[in-house]
Amino acid sequence: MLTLLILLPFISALGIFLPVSKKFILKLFIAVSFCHGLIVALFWMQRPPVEFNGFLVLDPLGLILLSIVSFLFLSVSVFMIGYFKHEPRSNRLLTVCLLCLLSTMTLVAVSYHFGLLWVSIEATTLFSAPLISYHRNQQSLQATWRYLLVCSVGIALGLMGTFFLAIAAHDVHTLLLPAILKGSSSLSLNWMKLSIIFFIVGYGCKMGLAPTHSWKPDAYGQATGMVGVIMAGALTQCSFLALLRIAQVCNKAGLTEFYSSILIVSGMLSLLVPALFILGEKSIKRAFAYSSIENMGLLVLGLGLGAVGLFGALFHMINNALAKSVMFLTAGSIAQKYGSSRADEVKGIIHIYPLTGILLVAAFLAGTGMFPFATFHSELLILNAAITSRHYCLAAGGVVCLGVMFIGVAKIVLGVVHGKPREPLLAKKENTSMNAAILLAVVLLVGLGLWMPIGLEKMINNAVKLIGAV
Amino acid sequence: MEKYFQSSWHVPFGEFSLKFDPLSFIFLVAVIILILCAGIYAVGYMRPYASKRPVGLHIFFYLVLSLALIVIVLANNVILFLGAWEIMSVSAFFLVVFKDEESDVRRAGFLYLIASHCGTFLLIIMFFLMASNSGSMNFDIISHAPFPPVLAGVIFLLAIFGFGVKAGFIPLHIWLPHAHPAAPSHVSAVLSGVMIKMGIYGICRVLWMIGVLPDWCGYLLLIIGVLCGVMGVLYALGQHELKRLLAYHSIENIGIVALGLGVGLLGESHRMPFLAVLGFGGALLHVFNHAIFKGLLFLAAGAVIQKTHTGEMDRMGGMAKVMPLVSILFLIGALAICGLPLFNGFISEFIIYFGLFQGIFHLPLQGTFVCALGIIALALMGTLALACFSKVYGTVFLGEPRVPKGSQLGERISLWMCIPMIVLAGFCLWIGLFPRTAAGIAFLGGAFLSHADLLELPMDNIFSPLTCMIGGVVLFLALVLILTYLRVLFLKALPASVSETWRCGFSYVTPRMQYTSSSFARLILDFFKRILFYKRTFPQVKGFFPQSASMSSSVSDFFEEFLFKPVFGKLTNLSRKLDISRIRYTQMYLMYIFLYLIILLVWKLK
Amino acid sequence: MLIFSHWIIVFLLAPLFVGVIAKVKAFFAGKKGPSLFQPFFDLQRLFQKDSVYSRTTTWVFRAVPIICLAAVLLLALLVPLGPFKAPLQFTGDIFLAASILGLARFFMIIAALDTGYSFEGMGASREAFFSCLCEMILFMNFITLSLAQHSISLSSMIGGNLPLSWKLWGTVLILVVGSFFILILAENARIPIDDPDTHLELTMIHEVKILDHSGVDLGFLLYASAIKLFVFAGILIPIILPIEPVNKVMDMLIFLGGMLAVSIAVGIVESTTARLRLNRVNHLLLIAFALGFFGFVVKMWKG
Amino acid sequence: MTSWVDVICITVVFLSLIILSNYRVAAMIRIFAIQSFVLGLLPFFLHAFCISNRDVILGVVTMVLKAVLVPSILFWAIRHVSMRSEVKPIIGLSASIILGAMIIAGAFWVSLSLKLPGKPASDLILPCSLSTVLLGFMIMVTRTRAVTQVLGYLIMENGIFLFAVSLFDVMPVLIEMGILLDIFVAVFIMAIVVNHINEEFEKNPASVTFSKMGETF
Repeated sequence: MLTLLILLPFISALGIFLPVSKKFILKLFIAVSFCHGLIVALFWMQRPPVEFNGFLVLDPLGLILLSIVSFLFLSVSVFMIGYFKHEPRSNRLLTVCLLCLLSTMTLVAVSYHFGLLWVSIEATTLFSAPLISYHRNQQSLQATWRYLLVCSVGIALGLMGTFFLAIAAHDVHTLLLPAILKGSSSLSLNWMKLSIIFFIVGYGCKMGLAPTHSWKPDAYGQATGMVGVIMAGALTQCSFLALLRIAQVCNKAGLTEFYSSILIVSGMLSLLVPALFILGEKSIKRAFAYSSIENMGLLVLGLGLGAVGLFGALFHMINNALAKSVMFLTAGSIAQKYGSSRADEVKGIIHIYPLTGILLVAAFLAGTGMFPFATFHSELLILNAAITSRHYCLAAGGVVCLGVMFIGVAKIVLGVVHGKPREPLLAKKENTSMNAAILLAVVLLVGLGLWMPIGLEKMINNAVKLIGAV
Repeated sequence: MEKYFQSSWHVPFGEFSLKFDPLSFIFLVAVIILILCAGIYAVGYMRPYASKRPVGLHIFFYLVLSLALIVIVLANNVILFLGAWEIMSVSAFFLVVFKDEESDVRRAGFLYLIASHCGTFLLIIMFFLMASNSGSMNFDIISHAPFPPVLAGVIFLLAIFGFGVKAGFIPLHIWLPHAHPAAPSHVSAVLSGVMIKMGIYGICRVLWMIGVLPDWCGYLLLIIGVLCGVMGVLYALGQHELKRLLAYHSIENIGIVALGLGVGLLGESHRMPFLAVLGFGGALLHVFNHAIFKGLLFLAAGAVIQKTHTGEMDRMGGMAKVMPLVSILFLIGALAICGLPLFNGFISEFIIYFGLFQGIFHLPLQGTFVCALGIIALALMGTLALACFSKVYGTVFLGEPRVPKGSQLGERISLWMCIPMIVLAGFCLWIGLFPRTAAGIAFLGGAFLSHADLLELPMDNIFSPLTCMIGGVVLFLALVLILTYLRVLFLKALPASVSETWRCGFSYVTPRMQYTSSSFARLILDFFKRILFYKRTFPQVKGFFPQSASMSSSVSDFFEEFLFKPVFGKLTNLSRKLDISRIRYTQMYLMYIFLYLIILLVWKLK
Repeated sequence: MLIFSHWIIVFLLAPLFVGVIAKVKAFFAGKKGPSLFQPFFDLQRLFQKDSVYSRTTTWVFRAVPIICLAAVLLLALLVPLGPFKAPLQFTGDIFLAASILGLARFFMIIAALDTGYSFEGMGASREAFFSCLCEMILFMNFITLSLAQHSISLSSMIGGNLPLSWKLWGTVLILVVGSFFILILAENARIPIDDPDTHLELTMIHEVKILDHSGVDLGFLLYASAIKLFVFAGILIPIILPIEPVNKVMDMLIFLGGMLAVSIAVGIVESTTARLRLNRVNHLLLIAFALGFFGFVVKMWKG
Repeated sequence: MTSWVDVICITVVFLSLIILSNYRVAAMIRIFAIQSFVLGLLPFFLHAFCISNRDVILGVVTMVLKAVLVPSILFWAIRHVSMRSEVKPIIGLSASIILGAMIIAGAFWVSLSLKLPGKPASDLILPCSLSTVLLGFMIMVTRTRAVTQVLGYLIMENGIFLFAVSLFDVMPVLIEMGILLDIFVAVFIMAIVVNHINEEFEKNPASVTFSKMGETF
């Protein structure tokens, strides 16, 4: 079943290389996303069996990530219907890369072997790189280049981390997760520590944790909205899954203190850095990229704080994905309408495209954690974890950074939403399917904010138990 | 008196727990009255916009705001409270930016949103500190846990800052004078009447939960009250725009409330339940009163503005003849806000004065001193408010119109707009003349807040003077009637003629030569110019036949101009600089990774 | 009944008080001066005159004389006059006094603005400004007195054993009396703060506000200001002179003597000092406030 | 046999240093090819006298990929680029060499405290691979051209490879192949991007400096 899930998008990606029409490609993509979504939904009822000698396992952690990925692809596919109505360019490369990404991200979610995990994460980097350069202009190429280079270096460090882990687990003789967990008492702690540092820095690059975040504003600023969603919502969280896997090992090996102290520092840096940069920012997408860095910071902060924080972090994974999908899809729809997403070029959206304007405001509120959106709860959980674990300075600093971040994003978004309207350069109508895709995420996010399903809570609790934080 | 409504609400730490107690009752009544009145008013007020703007959306947010306000005062759970709090902030933001093409309005909305959100962050920390002390997110359980004094102090400070942003404590008030004039008038009424009171409600709720605080907290609140009150009214005096002036007056009134709360706190920390009840009760009553009369004033101001299409007081005049009913209603509001007898402001200010004097008699030396300061400040506030509102009433409603008559014919003021104002004015008069009920409820709230038993306190010590006071006021009314009768008698025999105002011999006089609001306020502002940064600019008039010249005066808000603007500007500049110098070479990106790796290795593996 | 006796005293003696001041001033100017009863004649003449109203004005303008007179009449009831105790006394009546005066002031100011001319506006503006300072002085003195007597009722604050405690609080009371005397001059528009006799509109405060009133209205206003002066002096006297409830005749004599002394003092000040420049007035008022504050500090020091 | 492993390790580090001290791109690629070839020999010498299938496959694939295919892609990439040599390294060449030497010393010093478990083929493996990784990193940081950065990345990978191949048999062959494939594809895509960047330059030579970064779209 899992193999099928991984292969399905991959095979259809190969199919696109045949000479088929644009419409067919679109339909195929939608079909694949829906199938993927359906299968993942089935997994919620019945977890699939282990495959490939325990290399592929779907545990609650993986299921959460897999559902996020699947949902994001679903909403992107709906969005795409509208997007390509107005887009003269071919969708072939985009779709191929997206499908391959879907395949590899599924692999990330289900791989239970650290080597396989590495391979699949590296593969996601490679398939996402061409997506950034979709617009084929100088800036987007530059952004792609930076993304590729930084992430490759990060991934290389991650590879070293994997090797160090292998050395540490010399006695276990395998990198399969359950085996390592079982033999955690025999792990060599020094090598473990080295490996943890390399893991955090390496996968942190991919996640965009400060100070290795620098590719993010460029890449997200250049990518189309859909790609932004996949990258900010799914790709970064795939790397977070890698960190969670390490956390499992660390907690078992009694290195929680060591691990969490680094994560807390990383998290704080990731809250601080975007706060420093955001106030001077002009472009919506870049602002959202900073917001993404901030959210990654929150995630690792929650992981570092453990207990309630961990629950919050896992919940925030879901919320962040939904919020990012709202944010970047809206930004993408604006960018398509105006040919720009800069605050000084776009004004008064709400008067010309009322729905898009409202959605943009919703995106902003969701991204900054306002109440009816579920991000509010997860942020609170993480802050609460900071306070209950007596990290008062942390909570205070975090709150200041979040506040500055809010100001920065508000400045840009409200500048775009309100004001005397400027006619769009490429006069286009609101598109139902684009808006529907965004609305779906908004509704889900609000729904989660107002009522958390019992099943989800159980699943997250299972995942927390799995990580075994104290 | 306490009633609960419990229901499950499945979000992390959440529970849908509502609690009804005397404290929430007072705020709830204020909220409901004002929301209903402003809502009915809006029907008339929004009519001219109906075809031009998304009024439906506006109404939606108005309803959301109403709901949020109600939930806030009833919430018994931290998450529920914070959620409703955020909803309130956001929906109020949308109400404020109704006319978003105007850059002032946008700025106001932005300022408001960031101010309230940043305040919320402090609240989050505060509530979590409380929750971690007691291990629950339920207000009741939190209130049962004892608080160590240091923690209590920290929580108190966080509450002052977090809720102070919403309440408009100086220097956190800067959003307030922008947001209120920017919003449509019924929204301003709700914002000023009840929304900023939610800050006060929050502080009260926290005080209730913590129980006894160290006495410096009381002094702090008193000082804040003095600062807010005096500065608020002085800034108000320097304004030329009607609604902005009213907005600054909200700050003043919040200051008065803070004075009351400070007295209450002192009473609590010095174990004087009567003093505590007086202070808290006075503050709560003033909260309610301010909601009523400020709502009335904003609604009346809205009617005037709709008629004249301007908020500039120096372009108005003689409105009493154009809209007699509104002028009387405004006068009632003005008298009430100045704390003059007959109306409700007088009652609450009297109770707070009374509390301050009790404080003088019974508190230790520093308490006496601070209370005396409070009394003097309250007296000063009272007269300054009097000066301010006589200026407003005189320039807007009396005298001659300062602009040609034709320009004052805006929309007709419909019945929808008048009835709510009349109702509010009725409340002013009711509490002003029959204060026993309202004061009794307020004292109930005060007793609840100070965990005291009302029955054991000598409440007659305050009720009997109150009754005598009303007796005096009634006597005054009787005197007025008698004298009116006398005057009629005198005048019956004598002819009265109508003519021009006597101008001491000047013949060519235009309405523009009247004293304007700016010239009226000049003496006072000049006196306080050092703290108000009062500036007047006028060109030198030269030659025998000088060209037309103009003069302008302005008061700059110290905290906005010299505190927040520079800091924010510096931060933005820093951010821009960082962004420009954002290293263009990809190598540097790699360098960061490298350095970070090295630092981690050195730090962790040393 | 007590109420009416109070009012009768006030109605009879207040204009007389003004007459005495005028006499003293005339004496210092080396003139014979008008009769002591001249204020009565003036009032009588005004009550018989017809009125002219400006077209600009509204009901506010007409209501003001009534409100002012009613306010001072109510104020009079709060003050003990010699052997006659204040008919209206309760804890916190000082607030009634202050706020009823405030109400009258509010209407005075808006009535002045109602005429729609800058002279009246000028007067209104000055009144608004100086009343701020006066109110502070008033409350400062109230605080000190209330601390001394542990009461916030006007009658007990200024009555009781206060004059007997001059030995104990002498310094405090001197300061209070000084401060209060300046307050009386300021509140009642006397030299050196304001000149009740001049007609130079640019320099006036009180007179200029009532420039447009005529006939009965003006009469009411003049009567009101005379009563106000009288009542304020009536507050000052019990602070200085012992009035005991035992001997009514003696007390009446002491009271009248005190009134005479105050009026002579006012007259002397009016004759010997020049009117202050407008921008110096606030300095004088601040000095009065400082006196009051000093009194408060000394009181606190002495415990 | 151990001494052969030692020789290979030393050679790899030495070649990295030479690349660091070079500024001609073509020469750098050639040296890199040699380095990769040497590395490809490593599996054959690892397990003395008992060369397994696994070692053969690994060695051959490495040689083919890294010593042949990757350099030819890089040559293809720079063929369209008119520049043949590095324009300006951020740090001068002699300074680079001195710094490189210091880095090698540092890597050896760090390795002192790290003890490999089991019985490694040579005690030089850990310090040498660390040095190579760091040198590769240094090349990436100090060189401004895209191609040279790719080279730096590749050298880094070589360092990791040195470490990985020689140390253990934890990884299934499939995974190791995956790793190799990933790296190959990475280089492939990088080369394409480099090429595209170059095309963009030629279309619009005014903006060579990349001054305006990523604002629109």
